[in-house]
Amino acid sequence: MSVRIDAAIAARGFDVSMSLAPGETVAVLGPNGAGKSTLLSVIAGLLRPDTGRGEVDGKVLFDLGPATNTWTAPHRRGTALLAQEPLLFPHLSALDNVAFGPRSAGVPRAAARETARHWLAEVEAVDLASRRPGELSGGQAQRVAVARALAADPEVLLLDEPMAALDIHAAPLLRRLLRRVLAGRRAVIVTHDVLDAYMLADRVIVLEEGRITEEGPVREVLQRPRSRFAAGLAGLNLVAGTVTAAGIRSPEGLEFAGQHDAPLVPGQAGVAAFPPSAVSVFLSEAHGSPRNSFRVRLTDLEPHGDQIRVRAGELAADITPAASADLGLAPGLEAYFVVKAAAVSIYPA
Amino acid sequence: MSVRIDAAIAARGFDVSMSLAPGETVAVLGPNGAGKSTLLSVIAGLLRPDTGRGEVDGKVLFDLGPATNTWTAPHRRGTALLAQEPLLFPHLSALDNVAFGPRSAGVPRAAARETARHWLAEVEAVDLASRRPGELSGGQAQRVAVARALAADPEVLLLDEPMAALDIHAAPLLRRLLRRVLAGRRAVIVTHDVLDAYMLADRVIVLEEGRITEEGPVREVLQRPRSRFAAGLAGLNLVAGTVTAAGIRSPEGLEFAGQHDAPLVPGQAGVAAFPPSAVSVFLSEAHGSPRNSFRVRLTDLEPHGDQIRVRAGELAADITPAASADLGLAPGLEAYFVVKAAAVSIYPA
Amino acid sequence: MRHGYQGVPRWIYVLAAAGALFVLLPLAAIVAKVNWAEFLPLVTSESSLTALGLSLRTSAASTVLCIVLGVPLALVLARGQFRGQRLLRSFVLLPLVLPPVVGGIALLYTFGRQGLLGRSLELAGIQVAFSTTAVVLAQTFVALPFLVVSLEGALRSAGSRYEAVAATLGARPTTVLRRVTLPLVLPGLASGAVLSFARSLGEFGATLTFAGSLQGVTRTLPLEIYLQRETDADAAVALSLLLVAVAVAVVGLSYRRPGAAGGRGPGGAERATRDGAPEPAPERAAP
Amino acid sequence: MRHGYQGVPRWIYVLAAAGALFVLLPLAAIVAKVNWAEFLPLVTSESSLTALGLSLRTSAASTVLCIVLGVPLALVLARGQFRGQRLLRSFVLLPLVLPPVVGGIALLYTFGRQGLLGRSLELAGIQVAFSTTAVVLAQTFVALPFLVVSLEGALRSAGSRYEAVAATLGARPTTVLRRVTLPLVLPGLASGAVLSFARSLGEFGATLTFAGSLQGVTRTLPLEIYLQRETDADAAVALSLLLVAVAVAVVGLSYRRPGAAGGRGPGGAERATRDGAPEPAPERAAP
Amino acid sequence: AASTGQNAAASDSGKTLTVFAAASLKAPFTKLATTFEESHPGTKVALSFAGSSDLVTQISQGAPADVFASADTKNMAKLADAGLLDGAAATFATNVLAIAVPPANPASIASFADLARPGVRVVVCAGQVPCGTATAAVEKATGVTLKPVSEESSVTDVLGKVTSGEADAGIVYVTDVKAAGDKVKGIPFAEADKAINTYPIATVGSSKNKELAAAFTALVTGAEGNKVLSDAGFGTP
Ligand SMILES: Nc1ncnc2c1ncn2[C@@H]1O[C@H](COP(=O)(O)OP(=O)(O)OP(=O)(O)O)[C@@H](O)[C@H]1O
Ligand SMILES: Nc1ncnc2c1ncn2[C@@H]1O[C@H](COP(=O)(O)OP(=O)(O)OP(=O)(O)O)[C@@H](O)[C@H]1O
Ligand SMILES: [Mg+2]
Ligand SMILES: [Mg+2]
Repeated sequence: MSVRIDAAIAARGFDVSMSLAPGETVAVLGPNGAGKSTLLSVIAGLLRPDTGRGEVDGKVLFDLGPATNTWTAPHRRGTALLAQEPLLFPHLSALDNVAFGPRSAGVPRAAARETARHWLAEVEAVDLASRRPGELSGGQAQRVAVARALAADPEVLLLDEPMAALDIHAAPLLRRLLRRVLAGRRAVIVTHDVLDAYMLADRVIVLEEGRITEEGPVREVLQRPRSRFAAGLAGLNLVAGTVTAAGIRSPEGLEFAGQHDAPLVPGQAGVAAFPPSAVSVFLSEAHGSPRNSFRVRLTDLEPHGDQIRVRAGELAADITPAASADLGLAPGLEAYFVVKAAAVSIYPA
Repeated sequence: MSVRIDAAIAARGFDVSMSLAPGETVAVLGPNGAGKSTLLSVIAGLLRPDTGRGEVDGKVLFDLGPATNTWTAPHRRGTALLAQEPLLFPHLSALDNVAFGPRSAGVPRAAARETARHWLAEVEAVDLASRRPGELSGGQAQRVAVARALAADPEVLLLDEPMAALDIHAAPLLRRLLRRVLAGRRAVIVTHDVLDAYMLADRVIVLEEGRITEEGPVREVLQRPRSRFAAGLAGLNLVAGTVTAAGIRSPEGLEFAGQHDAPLVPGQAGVAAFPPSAVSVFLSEAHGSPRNSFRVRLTDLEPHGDQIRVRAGELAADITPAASADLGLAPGLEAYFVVKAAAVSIYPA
Repeated sequence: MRHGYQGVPRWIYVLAAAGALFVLLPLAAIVAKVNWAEFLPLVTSESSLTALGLSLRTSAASTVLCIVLGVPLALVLARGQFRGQRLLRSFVLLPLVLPPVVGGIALLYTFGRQGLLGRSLELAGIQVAFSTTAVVLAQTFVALPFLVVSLEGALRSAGSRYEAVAATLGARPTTVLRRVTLPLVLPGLASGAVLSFARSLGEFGATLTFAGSLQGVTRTLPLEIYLQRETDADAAVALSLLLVAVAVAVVGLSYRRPGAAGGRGPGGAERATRDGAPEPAPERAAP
Repeated sequence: MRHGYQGVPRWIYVLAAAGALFVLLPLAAIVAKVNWAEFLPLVTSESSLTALGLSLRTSAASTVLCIVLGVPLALVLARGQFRGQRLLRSFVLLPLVLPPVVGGIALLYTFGRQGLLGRSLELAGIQVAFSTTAVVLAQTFVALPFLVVSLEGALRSAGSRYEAVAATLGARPTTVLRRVTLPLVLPGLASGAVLSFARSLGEFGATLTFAGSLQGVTRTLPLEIYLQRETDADAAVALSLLLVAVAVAVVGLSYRRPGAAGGRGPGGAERATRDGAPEPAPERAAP
Repeated sequence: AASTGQNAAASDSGKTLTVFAAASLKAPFTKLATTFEESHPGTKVALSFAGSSDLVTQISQGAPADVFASADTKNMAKLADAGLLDGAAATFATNVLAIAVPPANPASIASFADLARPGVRVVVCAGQVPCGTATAAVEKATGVTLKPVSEESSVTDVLGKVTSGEADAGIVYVTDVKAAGDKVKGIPFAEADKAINTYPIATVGSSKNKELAAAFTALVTGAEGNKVLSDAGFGTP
């Protein structure tokens, strides 16, 4: 592994160990306060972990322990960080902000400005080149900040929610730009959007409460999520429980029948996952071919594309607006969620 | 109209006039730098327009012109602004930040804290009550900022991208909370997400380059967008041109046949709108039942839900991954986009 | 954890050491010259203690007066927009450059018996000259610019974004001032107050000219030192160590917890986090 | 457009006016007393002009020295983390509180012929005391704390977030200092420099003691004023107006464009926007 | 005005005579320096004025003085005791106390005893400085005890309080009254001769211009000096 990070910060309940293969991009997903920004700060050298060790291509970033106290300053790490806020230098124009990285690497002023203009063009912000950060809108500042991080041309690129504040035109633009830039480059990208993970990353890490709860190739994690958070990201309903002969029994006693491709050992921990689109809603218990049916109290209805997403606690069903109107669904109502066993995937947790 | 704003700021090319009926919530959509935050700042009283007039329930917010110079200070306007950045007071705990509004309204400390605790609970941030803003993550700070704006209980609520930085669990939670809070309350909410507009607003305003380019009830604007920006939001392809006997002719000379519910006058300006899912992709021109077929150069392919979104300039088609693989689609390739006339809506611009 | 970014180039420390030496060497030279056998009786003599007490009382009073007058001035200069703002700033700084003795004369011309205001004050039965009040006025006059300048700087660099947010939440200007502006610039206000206190404590020329020098009434410690010097220069130097000690104590106390404590031992982690709270982590949002 | 939020409570203006009057009245009183017929010959006399020239040169030199030594000190105090930081801060402030005459004695004890360093310097053929160099040293000694205190305050309130960002973009500490830290605290540095220049210009006690009072070599304008007062107090006051005028000019020039100009006429809109650029709009992101 | 920041003693070696004199001697010594420069072409006299005790401190710390003229014998004695003088000091002038009152004389002071009247605001020198010592001697001789509102550290400060009208009376030297012109009125009093202040002058031991220094001392103590000094109000020893 060309990058290896192992770090613990007691005050934030943070304890993560991760690695990055050459040319690999990893997406870090996780709820607010999970420690995503903390992880990037540790790699960039802005935060000193209590203990741990970090390495890039054999260069030690930090090695902090009872006996060791090695520390490489941020500017020697070859990392560039796009922080969660744009933090553009207020006294420099947008152009000079972007030229800052090349200039610091020793590129002469004119050449650095040329590079800066190139990256500004890539994020469609050339016409903002001479503006001061104080005269930019939120999304404009974010684009310039992205250009600044990219212009630094680092060995490891660290991006904290790069698509924040972007409009619906700029976000796909930037996503395409990043896909090009990140090809063959090591990067860690924090995001709340699975699309970013799908398009930009080779691997995802799910962080929860300062620990890694799931990790693997993007498709694998998002198609067979083991954590509720990853399931939420993938847009799947997830029920964790113990494996039974028939399927999965949740702690509340619900039984889920489903499909599995590996033999399951009853008694072991497992999960059942199924998409909301596979869930039908009935007002009374109806016995039919689907083997999974359970009573729920509706908590919420909201539009979801052309459909209505009906939520009942952690579970969701997608139905047509017409069906919703026919049934007279409303929050607070009792109803039955019904899922065909064929639509439920069961796998060990 | 209970709220009327008319304001122009030459330096930002901003000239907007809008209104708000009692209890109405308006969503403001628009590209980065369009003037959305500027509009909120003007209403809140943080920015003084060059000329214009603003009124809430007969109270003059500002009246600036050659002969008039009325100005109501921000704290007397009865508006509360959630700015694009959280801007939590760094010297106060999260709880005291949220209690700031009630305290300023004269509520005794204990009662204000009670209110604050209530709103923190609503945004699922009670456990952060005693933290300083410097110890919060980006999303945590955003939640506290939302709670602070809501706790101020204003006559007009101004929210600038309230869902920014929120995780996939918190965003729907907050959306539900806002739907409850905004029911029957006047609010202006800036967002980049149509879901927010659908769920929270009665009406949308599309701002582009400092002017309002489209305005109307949410469904109407998003189902029959007249501007390319609104079409992009609604996830529709939009072609503007002139009405012909057959349908719409674009400036590039493409003809689109489609459906229309009102009689159209040839020669007048009109638009053709159709969803990407109605577009099929062929490698060679195939004559069949669909009447709209045109040659494009593919610019990009990206995952979109279960589908692949194939982009060609401003147009997009959604096809299955299998089809994409079969056809060997890749950026740069020439192909034909084919749409059934039945899927194209035509209406005057 | 500790913040990893320090960012002070190594060579800066060399220059800083030179700067520190430049201030510390003369102090060391004084200390080296002190005759410690004579020091204690000198310092505990009645006249020294009286002068010290007077100095502390008047300096405290003038610091309060500086805050009362200086905070509004700084606010108006930093936040207000009016004609003549730049001129006002220049004028407020003048007591800095005026030789203190001339400052004392100016005060005499104003508050003295024959002065601009003095005549009206005299009629009202208030006599300022030769009183402790005069000492406080003289000290306030020379110390005010310090508070104004450092507070204005702090106000400007703090910016008014938080104040604007507070206003949109319905806070009246006075509430904004009390609950947002002042707490945010507290470090600037504190260092301004320390500067004014120090300047008041060391004030000599204006006091001598405007207030005179009478034991227990107007003879502050610097005046006592000056007189002492007439007979015994070394004794005067020794006495000024008392002033130095008082100043170190005051400055040290007011700069309590100036930033993140760089605890190195075990348990330093938690401490650093708590202490670091007022100054946000580098990667964090709040400024 | 202009920023709508002012946020200074009305009553603050009343107090500020009182504060301004407290400083302005004594100045007005001086001006009122000046015998203008005598003023011009006095001010243009050779001794006055020599003294003024010397004052300006030495004050400029000591301001430069203050910057060279004070900026590193402020950086180390604001950003560094080391044992004895608090103590160092207290000590650096001491020249503020030391009566200037005692400061002069301390300098004599250090750089004088019999002083700590003086002996070594003497051997090296350098004699510091009673030369123009001594004037510069004396002024630097008393003025250094001003620069350090105001700059440290500015550095602390600016925070180190931008510096951290610069470091992650690959900038070495020296580059960070030059391209980020110093530009960001420029207003603080400027006001610190102005303060030290003003203090140097007005410096009297330490100069008299350490450098003596030789026309053209060490007799600066405040010393000239002091001497003038021995014979004619009114002339001394008049002469100090010269000092005041110089100070107003310097302060006025260095505070050029201190904030958004509140243009009111037509076209004021554009101007305000351009001027307002350095200070961000209240609703804007950059601090 | 053309002089640069060089050490006065080092420049122009042998041709610059540096005279340290009490600040109260500024007017007569400036005049005498001009006379001296005229009679010794090529020689420049650099005058440094400060309080006598300041000057003593400077000389003991190695200031490049050639001649020292003190306003009292006590400060001269400090240098003599430290062995920093070349030969003995010569007395060149005397000075006696006088009462200074504002021109209008608001408290109607006519004698030293009037100063003790209640309600009269008297300002004197502090006991540590020569004029204060002299005042105390007069008080002792006359049996009048003053209740001053301020005990200043120099005559200039006493005079300042009187000229500004702040004090009703102050005790200073006759030369100060004379120098102040019509800003104050001097009231001489007979008991003044109980405390005669003498001004000594001497060559500094470390002087490199001892002959020039002796010549200057001779000028000051001679007839020419006497005349200039008595024009300024000083008495002859
Ligand atoms: N300076 C600090 N001191 C103590 N705790 C902190 C500090 N900064 C952050 N934390 C806490 O550390 C945890 C991790 O924070 P971090 O900013 O890494 O979260 P995140 O995953 O980036 O979240 P978000 O999605 O909201 O940005 C959070 O619980 C946060 O409250
Ligand atoms: N202080 C300023 N001076 C001059 N122009 C400014 C200033 N602040 C913003 N602008 C410009 O005004 C326009 C509107 O900015 P505004 O912040 O209102 O955009 P926005 O619609 O909120 O964009 P975003 O979605 O990026 O937040 C932009 O073009 C911006 O560059
Ligand atoms: Mg984060
Ligand atoms: Mg915005």
